[in-house]
Amino acid sequence: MNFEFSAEQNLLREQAVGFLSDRAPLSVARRVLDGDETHASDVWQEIVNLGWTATAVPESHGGFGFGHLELCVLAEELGRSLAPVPFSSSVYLATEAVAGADSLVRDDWLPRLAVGEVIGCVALYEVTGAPKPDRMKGCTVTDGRLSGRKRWITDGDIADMAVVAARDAVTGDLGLYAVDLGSDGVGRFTVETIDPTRNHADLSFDNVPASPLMTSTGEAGGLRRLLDRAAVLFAFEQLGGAEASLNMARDYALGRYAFGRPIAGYQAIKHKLARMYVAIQLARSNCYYGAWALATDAPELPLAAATARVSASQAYRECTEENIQIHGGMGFTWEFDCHLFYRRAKLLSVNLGGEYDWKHQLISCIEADQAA
Amino acid sequence: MNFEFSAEQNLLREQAVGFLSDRAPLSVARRVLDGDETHASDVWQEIVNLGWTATAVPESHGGFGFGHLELCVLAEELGRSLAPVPFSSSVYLATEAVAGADSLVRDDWLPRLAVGEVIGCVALYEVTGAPKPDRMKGCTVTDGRLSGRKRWITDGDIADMAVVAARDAVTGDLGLYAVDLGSDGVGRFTVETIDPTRNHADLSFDNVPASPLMTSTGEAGGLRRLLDRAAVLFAFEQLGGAEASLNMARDYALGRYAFGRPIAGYQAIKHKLARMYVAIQLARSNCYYGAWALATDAPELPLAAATARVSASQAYRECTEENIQIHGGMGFTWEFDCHLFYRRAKLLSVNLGGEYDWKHQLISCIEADQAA
Amino acid sequence: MDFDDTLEEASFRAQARTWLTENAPDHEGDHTDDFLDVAKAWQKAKYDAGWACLSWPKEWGGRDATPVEAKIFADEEARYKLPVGPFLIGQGMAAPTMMAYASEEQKARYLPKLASGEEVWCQLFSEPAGGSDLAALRTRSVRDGDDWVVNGQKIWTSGAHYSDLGILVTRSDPSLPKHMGLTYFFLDMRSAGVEVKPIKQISGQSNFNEVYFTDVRIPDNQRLGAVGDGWRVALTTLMNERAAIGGGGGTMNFQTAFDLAGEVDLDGQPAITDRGVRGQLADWYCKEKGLEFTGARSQSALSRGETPGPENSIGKLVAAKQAQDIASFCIELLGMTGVSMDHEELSAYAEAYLGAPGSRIAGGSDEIMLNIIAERVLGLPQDIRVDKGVPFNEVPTGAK
Amino acid sequence: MDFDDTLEEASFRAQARTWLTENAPDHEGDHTDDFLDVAKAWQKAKYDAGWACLSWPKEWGGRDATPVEAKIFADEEARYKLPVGPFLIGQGMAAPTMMAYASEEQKARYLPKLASGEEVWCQLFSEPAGGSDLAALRTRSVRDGDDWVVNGQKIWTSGAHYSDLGILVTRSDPSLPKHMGLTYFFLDMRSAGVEVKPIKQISGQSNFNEVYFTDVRIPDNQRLGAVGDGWRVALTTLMNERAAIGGGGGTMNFQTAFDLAGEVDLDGQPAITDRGVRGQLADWYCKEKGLEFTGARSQSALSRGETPGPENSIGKLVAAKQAQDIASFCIELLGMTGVSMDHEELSAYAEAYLGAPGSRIAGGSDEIMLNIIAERVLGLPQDIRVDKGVPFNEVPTGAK
Repeated sequence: MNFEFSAEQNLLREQAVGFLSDRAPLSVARRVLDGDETHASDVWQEIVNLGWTATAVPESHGGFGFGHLELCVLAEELGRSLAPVPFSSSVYLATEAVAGADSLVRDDWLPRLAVGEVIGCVALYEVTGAPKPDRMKGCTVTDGRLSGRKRWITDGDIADMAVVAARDAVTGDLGLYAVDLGSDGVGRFTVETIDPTRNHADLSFDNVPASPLMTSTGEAGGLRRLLDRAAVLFAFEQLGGAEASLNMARDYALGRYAFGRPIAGYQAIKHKLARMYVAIQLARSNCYYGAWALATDAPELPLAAATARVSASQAYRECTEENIQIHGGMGFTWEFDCHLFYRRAKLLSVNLGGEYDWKHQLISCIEADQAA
Repeated sequence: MNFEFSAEQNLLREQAVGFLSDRAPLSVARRVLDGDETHASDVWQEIVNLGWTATAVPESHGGFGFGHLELCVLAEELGRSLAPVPFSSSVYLATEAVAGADSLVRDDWLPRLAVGEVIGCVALYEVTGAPKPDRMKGCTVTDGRLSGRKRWITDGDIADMAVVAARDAVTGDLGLYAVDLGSDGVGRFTVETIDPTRNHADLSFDNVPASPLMTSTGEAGGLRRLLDRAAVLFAFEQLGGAEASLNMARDYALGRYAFGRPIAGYQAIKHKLARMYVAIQLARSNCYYGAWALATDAPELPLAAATARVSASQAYRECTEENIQIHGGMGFTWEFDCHLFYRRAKLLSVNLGGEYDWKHQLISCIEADQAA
Repeated sequence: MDFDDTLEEASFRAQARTWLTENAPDHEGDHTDDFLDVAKAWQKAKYDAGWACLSWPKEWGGRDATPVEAKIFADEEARYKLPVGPFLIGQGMAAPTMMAYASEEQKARYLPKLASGEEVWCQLFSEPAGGSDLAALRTRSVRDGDDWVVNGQKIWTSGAHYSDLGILVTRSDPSLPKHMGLTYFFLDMRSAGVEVKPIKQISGQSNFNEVYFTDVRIPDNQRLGAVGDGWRVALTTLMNERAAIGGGGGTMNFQTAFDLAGEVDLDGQPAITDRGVRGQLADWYCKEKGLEFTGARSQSALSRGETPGPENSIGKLVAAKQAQDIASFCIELLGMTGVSMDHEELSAYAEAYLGAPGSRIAGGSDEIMLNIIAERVLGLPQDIRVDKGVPFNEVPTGAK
Repeated sequence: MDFDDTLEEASFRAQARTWLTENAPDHEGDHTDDFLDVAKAWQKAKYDAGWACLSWPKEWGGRDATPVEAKIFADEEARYKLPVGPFLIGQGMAAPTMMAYASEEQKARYLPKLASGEEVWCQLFSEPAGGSDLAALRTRSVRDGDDWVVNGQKIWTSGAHYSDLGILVTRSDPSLPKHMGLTYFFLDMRSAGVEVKPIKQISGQSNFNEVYFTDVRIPDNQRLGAVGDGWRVALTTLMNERAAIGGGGGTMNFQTAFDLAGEVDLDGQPAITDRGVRGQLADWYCKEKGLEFTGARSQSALSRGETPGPENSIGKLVAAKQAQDIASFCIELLGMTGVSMDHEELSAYAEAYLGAPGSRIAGGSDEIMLNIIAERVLGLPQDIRVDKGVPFNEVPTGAK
């Protein structure tokens, strides 16, 4: 039994922890929160220089050709640090979508994404609700040109290219298309969200050149697969954030005295922290299940992704809400960092579809398994 | 504002508390649990002698003509004492059903139910699930004679008469019928349940004389109304039981020492007890809402009944589960009384339909209100 | 059992309603720039007509009304969404303390102006290191001739920036055990050395302030109670706290979630058609109604001349967490729409989610509320206090 | 990251599987009348073939196997539902204590018979007044010549009625603080003055006993550790407790609820089609899988030669409450069918609901588990102990 990260992967983790605590402490997220920056471009550049964007890209396309377990390690640590960089959009989503594409489009974008020459994003949403095919009707492609509008695109304000879910105007098939956001006809509209440390935008497309990333058969399946794979990585970010919140709450409770002793000694606080720990342990174990399915491309991926995602969303919510609660009055001030995690937790929880939708998918997977 | 019981009603409560603590302490429930009795017939006879069965029956039919608030008071105290008597079946259900009937049938049964000459019960269930009209197809009445089988009838093992939900064989209309259980063609089959302090039976009917209690129009409405009215009284029984469980837990926690002090002094236990108290306070206030609607026959009755019932079921479950937990090892022994309430809580929660069905009704009422 | 007024109550309510109909301004509430002026004008109008501070003695601007009459007027007034916030602390907490401890001259000087809205008061109790342990305050007062000199910092002071006066607890002797070395004052908020800084909350709003004291001089005749007896005086103030502060769920209530569930689709059907959603909504409805009817029971106790007990602590405990859960639920239903904050209508949920943590803490955290219920209602033992009887300056504080 | 054995592990597993396939009896498990005979026969078979007590030294009947080998054999053995319960406490808790504190003669005399299943041991620690406060035990031991005379009562002793020997902690000096006056023994359960009474649980089953001691004589050479050093010896026993006892949800798991939700109708549709039901089921699935994979991580630690930590306390905490909730959910789905106990199939839910409270308490209540996680995993301060350093006979007990 070897259901843990390897020594090499843990070495990568140590390096990531060292880099992020040095170059992307919470003060960087706060700088973006309080200032006018869309993201921490300095940190992003260093991440690119470290080669993190190339982690899982094949060597044939300028990457390191590591597996996805290494990405999971990085995701957890990025989630812990709240680094305000477009890693999830560009790497978990855009790079992954491009890597699975027909060779011509892939060869065009993948090397540039791998070396961080361009930032990618994924444009899925048009209306309220989870990003499901039946809610994607407003973007169409005619003769290789895309028109329509997409909403709430994480890193849409800074990305150089977008992977857009759109329909073939003739067949009505849903597909994923690569779009250069420097093209004429692209409009950007900055959107404010609950988490200002991550930039968002609506994007409009007016007859913009778009290259198909997947063949016309099974495109909805391609979207599903992209979301499932990204969900595992998002779950690791949530896990890292949840654990950071627990550690923050624990440290505060040990140092904060009431009635002559640390509040960490009162059972109400002790047991609250213990329950946070339990939620994180369960989420961590389920994230590992997701990582295993992602890395081995196991048929269990949809179920494993849903399991990891639901656990991690729940743990992150509980830990961020209770972290504030344990901080008492200080917890709900702007000045303390608790709310950075609280905001991020809610953003990540609804991104890629919310808890209710993932639970629905989870049970659907089991129904399908047990019917088979 | 006078949203409390009156001084007279509280006087009745004092009398009830005095009688029940003297004549029906928990040892009586335990006697029935451990022995062969179907119920505490001695306590029942004294309750009849006190006239409780006649409380809400009009004076014209040998009753006291009090309102239903007095019944609520008695229900709460009976719930607290766990008295193993057929009060709910005979009074909240059978007497109420008969009281709303055509005069001939009413005049036949109501005076006898009022003075406790007969014990009544209500036969609703045929299949799994809440007692809804579409689950009642197996009992039919032809020319005033009933055939079919009903299941899980509380006090069905001891009742002299039953109010049976059955369908007219010709029209298919669902109605309530009064049946003398001493008639030829009645079969009884004792059923064991999670709460052996209350007797249950299946009843079979083979061409048994049955008198219609309601006119053929609006019979399903009549059933609904009967259940809503009884639900308020059941909620008061649950409330009484929940509060008894809290008091039991509190007393134990104050007297039980660990590490040199009462366990009631540890926050884990303090806060658990406080949460039980909160659940009970909310349930009590909602029960009063139900009582008001019941007593005034307000149009809000279906909503008020559902609100009271859901709150009371939740409070009773929480309080009985946590009462055992607070008792520690002693709590799950047969010898301690915690499980008497734990059993009763689960029985009452599913009787008249479970929590999920009442929640469904609650929201349906609000939808109807707000659509109007 | 009914929701009806007695004859006397009905008559009083009719009287109040008539006056309000004729006199209440049509205004938007607390969220305008000139809300303090509006609030003062409204308070003055009530005062002039005999509707201010109803339960106070007439001599200080009240009406000698019964508690239930005061409640009836407050309920009727609440229908108008008028800005009454600035006076809650002064009239609800400072006034009872002044009535109990101030001199007759001081009462005559300050209470009528408090009733008329001419002067606004704030409360200066909480400190950064205190939190739930309110009495662990460190702001120092040192006697100097006829004055006291005060140095230190207070926090969570609502309205400090527009208050004329404040009630203040200080530590006059740090060598005594925690509760024994405190002295209580009231002071002019415009005294030299008083500095007010707003606190920015997660939500971006600033409902509270920090107040810094640097060599602030307070005349000894503004001391309330004896030197060293400040904790007892503070208890008089705090006993009136729960009457004075609100709490509860704000805008995120059952109806919010019910309405949204009727609008948003799940798998092509309105969310409200789903039993899981219905079950969740029913839970919230039951809690909200339970609190509402608990309020009706409290008011019935008032009607009977009884005093409602600490069981009212359940209100904030239940409502604050529920508001957070409802906001979270609505955001999850809406998905990315729920976290976007561009449109006023849609960002209400995200704003409420950001505001909710404050409600769960301000006025007593969930944990403190549970302790209050456990100790004062259920009679369970207090937590062990390791600082009991220890000189304040020897109590461990965690400071390195 | 994978679920695979190493080469060595795979080879060991194959060996174990082969032997089990050839030798494991086809039997129904613990719920038969002759289960003790069956259990003893099976233990003897394992012993004779070198598959008993794998991690013990060979000289006492073991195999000198690694912890992960022991786990692999246990996993493989578990597929057969064989009755191994009677030996868990003796082999898992008494044996490590004997290895650490008994004489060489005693080890040679007792350990092989424990390994071979010839002798069954029980553990006599808990007392009625003790509960979570295990060290507050009152059973008295008084030295009398070469013997000790023991009087008192123990409780929650599994298997006392069929045990040959027992490990026992007693109070030899009540005038010392709680942990200091204890002395530890092992004894013959057939000694004069030992009386065993079964405890009936809510569920109607009797899995535990009370054991009364009346002037029971134990030779001093059956003392383990020094006089007054019993607590330290007991800690050796208790450190092995969580390895020895199970816990968890029993028959009420995700699959139970999932299956039932597919069978029962809500409003004419299978319950499983409802999103609310699906959401609830998904919650349980995530917790159950989370525990399962936490187990896989623990086993990975064993594989690497590390010792899994106290984080395994989460298993019982989560699983026991979840089993209660699943049983309750199933009963609610079934309505009156769910509370009826006439048919074996349908009464499973009600029986589980009656058994669940025991799981939430036995082996450490939810509250104790949370304390363990808080203190041992998160390093938070211990609760304040007012009995610390106080002579045991002066510690308040609540006794009137």
